Amino acid sequence: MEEYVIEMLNITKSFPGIKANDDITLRLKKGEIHALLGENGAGKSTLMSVLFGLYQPDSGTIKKDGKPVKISNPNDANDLNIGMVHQHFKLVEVFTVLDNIILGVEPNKFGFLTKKEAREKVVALSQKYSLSVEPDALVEDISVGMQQRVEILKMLYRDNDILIFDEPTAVLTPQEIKELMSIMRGLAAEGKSILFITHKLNEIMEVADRCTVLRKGKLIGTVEVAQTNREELSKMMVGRPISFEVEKQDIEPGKTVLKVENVVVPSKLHKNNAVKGISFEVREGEIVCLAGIEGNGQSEFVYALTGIEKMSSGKITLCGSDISKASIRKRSLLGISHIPEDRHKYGLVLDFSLAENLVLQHYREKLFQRFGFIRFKEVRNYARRLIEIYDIRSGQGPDTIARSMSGGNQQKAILAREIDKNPQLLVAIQPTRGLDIGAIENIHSLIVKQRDSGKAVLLVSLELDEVMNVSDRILVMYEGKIAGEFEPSKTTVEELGLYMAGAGDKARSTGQGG
Amino acid sequence: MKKVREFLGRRSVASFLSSLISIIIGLVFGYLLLLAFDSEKALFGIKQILFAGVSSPAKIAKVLYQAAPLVLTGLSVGFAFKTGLFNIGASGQYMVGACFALYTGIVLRQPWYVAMTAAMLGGAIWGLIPGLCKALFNVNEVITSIMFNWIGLFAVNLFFSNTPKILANYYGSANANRTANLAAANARAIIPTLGLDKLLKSPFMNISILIAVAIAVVAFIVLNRTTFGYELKACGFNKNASIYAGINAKRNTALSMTIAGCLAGIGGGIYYLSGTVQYTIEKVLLSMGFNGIPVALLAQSNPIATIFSATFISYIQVGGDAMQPEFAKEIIDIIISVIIYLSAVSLLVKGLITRLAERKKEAAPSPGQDTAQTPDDSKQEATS
Amino acid sequence: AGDTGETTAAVTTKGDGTYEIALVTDVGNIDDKSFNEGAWNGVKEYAEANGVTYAYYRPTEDSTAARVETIGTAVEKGAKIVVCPGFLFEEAIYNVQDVYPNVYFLLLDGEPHTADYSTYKTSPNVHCILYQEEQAGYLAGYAAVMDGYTKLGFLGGMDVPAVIRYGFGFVQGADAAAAAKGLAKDSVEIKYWYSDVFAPNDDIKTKMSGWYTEGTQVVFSCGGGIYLSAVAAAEAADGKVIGVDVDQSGESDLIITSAMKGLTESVKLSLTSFYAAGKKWDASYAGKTATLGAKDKGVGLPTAASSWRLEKFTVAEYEALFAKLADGTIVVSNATDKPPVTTVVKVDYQS
Amino acid sequence: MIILADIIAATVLFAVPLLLVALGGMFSERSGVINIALEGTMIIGALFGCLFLNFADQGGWGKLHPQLAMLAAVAVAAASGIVYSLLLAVASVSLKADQTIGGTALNMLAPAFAIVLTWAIQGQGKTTIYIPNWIRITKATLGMAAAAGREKGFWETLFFKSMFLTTPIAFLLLAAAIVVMYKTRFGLRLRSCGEHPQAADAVGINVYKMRYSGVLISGFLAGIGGIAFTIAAGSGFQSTVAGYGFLALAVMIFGNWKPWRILGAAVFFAFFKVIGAYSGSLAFLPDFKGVGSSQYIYQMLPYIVTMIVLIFSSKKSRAPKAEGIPYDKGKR
Ligand SMILES: Nc1ncnc2c1ncn2[C@@H]1O[C@H](COP(=O)(O)OP(=O)(O)OP(=O)(O)O)[C@@H](O)[C@H]1O
Ligand SMILES: Nc1ncnc2c1ncn2[C@@H]1O[C@H](COP(=O)(O)OP(=O)(O)OP(=O)(O)O)[C@@H](O)[C@H]1O
Ligand SMILES: [Mg+2]
Ligand SMILES: [Mg+2]
Repeated sequence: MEEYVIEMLNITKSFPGIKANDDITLRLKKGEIHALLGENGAGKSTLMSVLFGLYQPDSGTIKKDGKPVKISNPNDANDLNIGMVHQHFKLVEVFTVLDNIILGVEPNKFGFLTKKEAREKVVALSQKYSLSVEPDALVEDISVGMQQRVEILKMLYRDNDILIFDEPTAVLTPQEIKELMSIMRGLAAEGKSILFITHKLNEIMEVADRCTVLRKGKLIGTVEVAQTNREELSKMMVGRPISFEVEKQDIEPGKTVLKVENVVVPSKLHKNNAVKGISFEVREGEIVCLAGIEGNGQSEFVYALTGIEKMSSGKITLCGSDISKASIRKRSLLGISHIPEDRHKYGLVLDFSLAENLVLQHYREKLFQRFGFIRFKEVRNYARRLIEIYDIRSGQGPDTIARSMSGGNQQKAILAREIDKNPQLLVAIQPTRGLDIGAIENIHSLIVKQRDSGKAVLLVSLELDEVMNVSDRILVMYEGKIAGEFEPSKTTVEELGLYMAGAGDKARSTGQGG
Repeated sequence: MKKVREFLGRRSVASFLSSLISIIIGLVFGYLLLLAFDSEKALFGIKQILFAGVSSPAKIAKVLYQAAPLVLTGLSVGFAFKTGLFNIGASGQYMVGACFALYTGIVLRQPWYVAMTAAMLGGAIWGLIPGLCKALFNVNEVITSIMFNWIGLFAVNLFFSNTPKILANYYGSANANRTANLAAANARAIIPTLGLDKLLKSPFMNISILIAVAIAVVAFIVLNRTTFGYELKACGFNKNASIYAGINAKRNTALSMTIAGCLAGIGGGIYYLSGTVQYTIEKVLLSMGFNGIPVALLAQSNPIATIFSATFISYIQVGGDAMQPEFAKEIIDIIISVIIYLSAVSLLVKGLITRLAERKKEAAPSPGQDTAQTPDDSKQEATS
Repeated sequence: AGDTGETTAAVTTKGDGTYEIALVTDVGNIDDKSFNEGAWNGVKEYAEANGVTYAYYRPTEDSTAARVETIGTAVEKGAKIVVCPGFLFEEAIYNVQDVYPNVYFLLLDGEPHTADYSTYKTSPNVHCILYQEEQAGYLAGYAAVMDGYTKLGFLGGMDVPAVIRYGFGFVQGADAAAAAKGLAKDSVEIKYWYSDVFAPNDDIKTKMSGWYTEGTQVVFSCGGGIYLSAVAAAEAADGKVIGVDVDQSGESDLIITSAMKGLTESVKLSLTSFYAAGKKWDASYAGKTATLGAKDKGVGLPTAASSWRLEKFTVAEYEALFAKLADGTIVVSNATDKPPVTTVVKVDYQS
Repeated sequence: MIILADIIAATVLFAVPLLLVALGGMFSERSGVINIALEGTMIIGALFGCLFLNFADQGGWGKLHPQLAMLAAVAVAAASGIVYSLLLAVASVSLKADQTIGGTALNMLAPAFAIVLTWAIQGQGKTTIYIPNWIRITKATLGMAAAAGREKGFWETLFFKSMFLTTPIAFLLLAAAIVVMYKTRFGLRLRSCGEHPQAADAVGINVYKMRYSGVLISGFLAGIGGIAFTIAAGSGFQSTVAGYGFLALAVMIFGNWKPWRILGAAVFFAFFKVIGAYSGSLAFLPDFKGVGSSQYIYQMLPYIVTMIVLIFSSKKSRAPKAEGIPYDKGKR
């Protein structure tokens, strides 16, 4: 059929021990946005990697414009005008934006770079598709959103017309997601065909024309988005209905657990303070959410709260004791637990076993050591208990090397460790980033359970859905200050978005004026 | 549970086997080399390499004598490896350790165990400074260790040149370029033999190998059994996560280098307090510290395996000496480097074997990476 | 350039893997063009001329125990006589001389004694040779100053007795020549430095380079292979070098003369006597120490036309001087504990 | 004044091998492979370069065309460096072995191999390969009249006292390294492989090929560096390069993996090393009277000064992100 630009027919791809793609057929129409949906590990990235030439399928064929093609490496893909934005950006941090865009297809004379023409082309493209970038900025200095625009420009620069986006929205702020959606629409209108992987159903509903669902490596089906709904999609994906509402009991907040007074934290990136004097309280039995666009001081505040960075002034009190100057370990002992945003960097020692990771905070406790000697038997028993309670799935139980576990299970291990400490205060930063909705449901319910048992929770999230669903109180941070305080039931996503974008004050003042 | 144990057992077996295969290939290569040089005498040469080390009690003594400092410098390098650091400064730590030991023994007239403690202290200082530079200023420990090797070399020379009482000529010798003969200066500073020298009929024999083994065992226990070792390894594998977990990573980095320094320092002490050698004013870095690197690599940084790898290397070195004058003893170094090279490659083979075996068994995901520093080989060995 | 063309097998054997004449090295290599090589050449020349098997052995480390061990290896490998160049063998020989009463030893530059120097003893199977290096140094210093050089350098290896004797002899000779020429006080200068090593290295070369730039005209390079560093520096600066131990004139055109001691000759002579006496020391060798100086032609400068590169100082003048040393008219102090007193020459002892 | 020229000349002479080898290390590490085997590669380069010079000397034709012979010797050194570093590349790129282990093995292998080969060629116990004395560039080489007498002028000392072909070659190679690294497609691709090989792979760059190139270039440069050092040290080849390979590694880190800074670091280091040897001649330097063997104070100096500078400059130091990690296409 002429209609399809790309046909992936009966693709099967195995890795040792697992069939990542099992007889999958996917057809992409010209000019459509085609969503790909599936749980973590369902095989979406694998399928796309096959299309992009990173993996070779064990069987199956790929057709471009009806003709069978062989794609054995990214160069082949590029020759067929197929481009890909990877789940984890593939950008060289110390290169400039321009260098990153031209890498691999450098304009040159006798091997010497001729960047001038490249620059002109990039500038023209970025204007045409309103993808604003700074060609000479280093990638490490630009925002995640701009990095994504660089990735898109990389494809456009290569004149690709089949564009693969692997979980592009997982790392973006709501505003950036909006922008991306409109860019994608623009590209599709230009006649480019887009494959779009996401875990977020509302994004699919908003932007996609059709959606293919995978589950455990198998094709479940392809549906027209206009003729389906979130519930149906999620059922196809997980195999059971998913509740989108987080169930919470009504409880009256108790005593103050965390008291933050005028905390100021210097920034590592620039001379200004990252956190410019914030004050708030978190009480027993409530989930307080710090919402805000990335880079507005939330991370720095959490660093100061947990003791990783020093604050320059202010006071933090935990259950009545001043911890402003306490060490990380002291704070942990006094009852702070926290789930870091980057689980690989901060959450786990990937080369340790699961058991060793599960006692990363507790190995000094009497139960696990005697006279400085670790009691490995107790450590294993403890790990086994957590594995059972929190349903952490891994190959060899306590002895699994953490590196070999899937992202979702790694996250569960961290949660298990932190919640099992029975902390006075649980600090969770982006706890569900990149996870599928099944896993998210699970994690949300664990967090809520913690609150229901009368503990305090401080949640930092960029996802407005999560913010609205889970929290009892919302504090929006903007440029290092708290721009406003809301109750989820009395506000809207739109209002929050405005405050996060810094328009809150204006909105309020015009509102007062009118 | 049994299955798991079986598997773990298999893993350490695999790592042992991979080393063994490397060694065998290395020796075969060595034999071919001998054949190339002198086909008539090649058989004699390889016999010497293989058996000279046990040909007489005195040769056994020599093997152990050379192995003792190698165990310690190997431990030094390996300990740092385990905690994510590359201590290329064992040479400097070794020299400073020797200097402290000799000063304490000769000038301060202390018994050997005091001198040995001083050696440890000297090495510790020479490890601490690069450790601090790394912890406080984030200066690459490889470059600081290299600098401290040379600073150590010259500092020791300077110190000896300005400490007349430590030099041989103060005790009657005509030689102002080496430290005093311990027998002449202070016999109490010589490591005791407990009659072993009589037993093996060799002046090289004393209890230094026993000390080295004891220290290796302690290092093993510290690394794999204690909270301290747990912290050190955690920092080595993932500094950020360790900091998040409340571990003082800076302190641990400095401590780890200090301990590595201690170990290399004891190595210097153990060699120069043997009563056989005198420290000579040197212009080039002593190779003993660098030899710790292959020892540690062959042992895959496991302290217990270090004992064996050091003994093995010393063993074939003794064999190499016995090949003279027919063959150059440097052929042994060629063999050792081939073995190290192969073991780098065979670690991969080992990883592959275990992964495959495990895949079949559990049909489940497996360790993603198999590097030289598989963190818990050793621990699992002990528990299974 | 060196004589790398020579590829004579260093080991000859009848095929049974035993070697009758053994040389054990202390530190340094047998190709140092100086002390070790001088002794090794004696072994080699004698053995090849007379069809005897010979070999050399390197100890595993720089210690008496290792030297003892290596001598043992040599004996196991059939050594009838072991040549041990260097005073570092003094204790080792003391330890082994009675252990192997049927093996004979030739010790160069030393006499056997205990570790604490309390007991000296030379058993009948040992012969020791000492050289009056101070006389060789004296000749070199005298010749250099007589040849018109006024800025001299002394580059010693390690400050061990033999090297110190060379150096202090050199200073005395230079001073005597300056006085004989009636030069003004301090008009002859000697920079005096020990490199603390017998192997050449880049630091020595750089240091020598500095000396030459500052005006030093000739450097007496005294010890092992370090002459290579001195020559390399001299080449770049058109400086001159004085060799040591053996006639080093073949190593570089810049080597104007060499302060020799008759290593090769005396080893050969000893071996000849050893074999003549039926593979043992005769009475004049057994347990004796020979001190070789000018009187025995045991020291001197090379006088062959190809080696004589001094321009003003003639061979005849040299021979007259040599005769005075030989007959005792001139006495050179062999003290090594403090520097000689000079009248004209100014010595700059550097560290 | 002449002493100043002398010091500068000596500094350049010793900076050259450090520069070349550190640049080599830079290429390797920038492609993602830690090349700890620089020391060994230098030894191999020096070994074959010196053997070649010797061969040219004995053939008699070396002396007739000294600089041509020297150029050929440099080529031989470079080629042998490349071949040797191939061993590292095979282990660490193709076989994905631990780079430190492979490098350590090669460092051990080189001197032993050199000794065994030297003996095999020259005879047992002949450990030194002598370097002919015609390789130096003099005024005569350039067809200029030699000055009479030994009192040489400033410029003459500066340019002709210790000038070997390796010096101009080193500066040409430095210029080439800068251009290749920053102005060519190859350089951009190479750097991307050291920073983010997955990214490079995804845009169709063959990471293995780039890493091979990086390692082989480092072998090329380290080989030349080896012969440059041996010539500078002036003591013939004795199966060692006196730790200069490790020093070059330090210079590379000190130079922050960037060519200009590596030049600075090499010169800095060489200067302090040379100063020590001239301490007796420079009146303004303290002579530490009363301290025995004060030469050692000066010999320590370059290392101590480097340490201090490092401590102050460490904040800006940044290694290629992916160095030391074997790249495996299949792995994520
Ligand atoms: N390089 C690999 N080696 C081994 N197994 C792999 C590899 N890549 C993928 N897999 C397997 O294939 C399965 C599918 O992985 P894939 O990355 O395609 O999932 P995904 O649907 O993209 O998940 P996510 O939503 O988390 O991104 C995984 O469960 C994993 O076991
Ligand atoms: N190097 C590897 N070797 C073997 N199996 C692997 C490897 N890397 C990942 N896996 C397997 O792949 C599966 C999915 O891993 P993956 O990293 O895709 O998880 P994820 O949910 O996509 O996490 P993330 O959120 O980080 O993308 C897991 O079951 C894991 O066991
Ligand atoms: Mg994922
Ligand atoms: Mg994916």
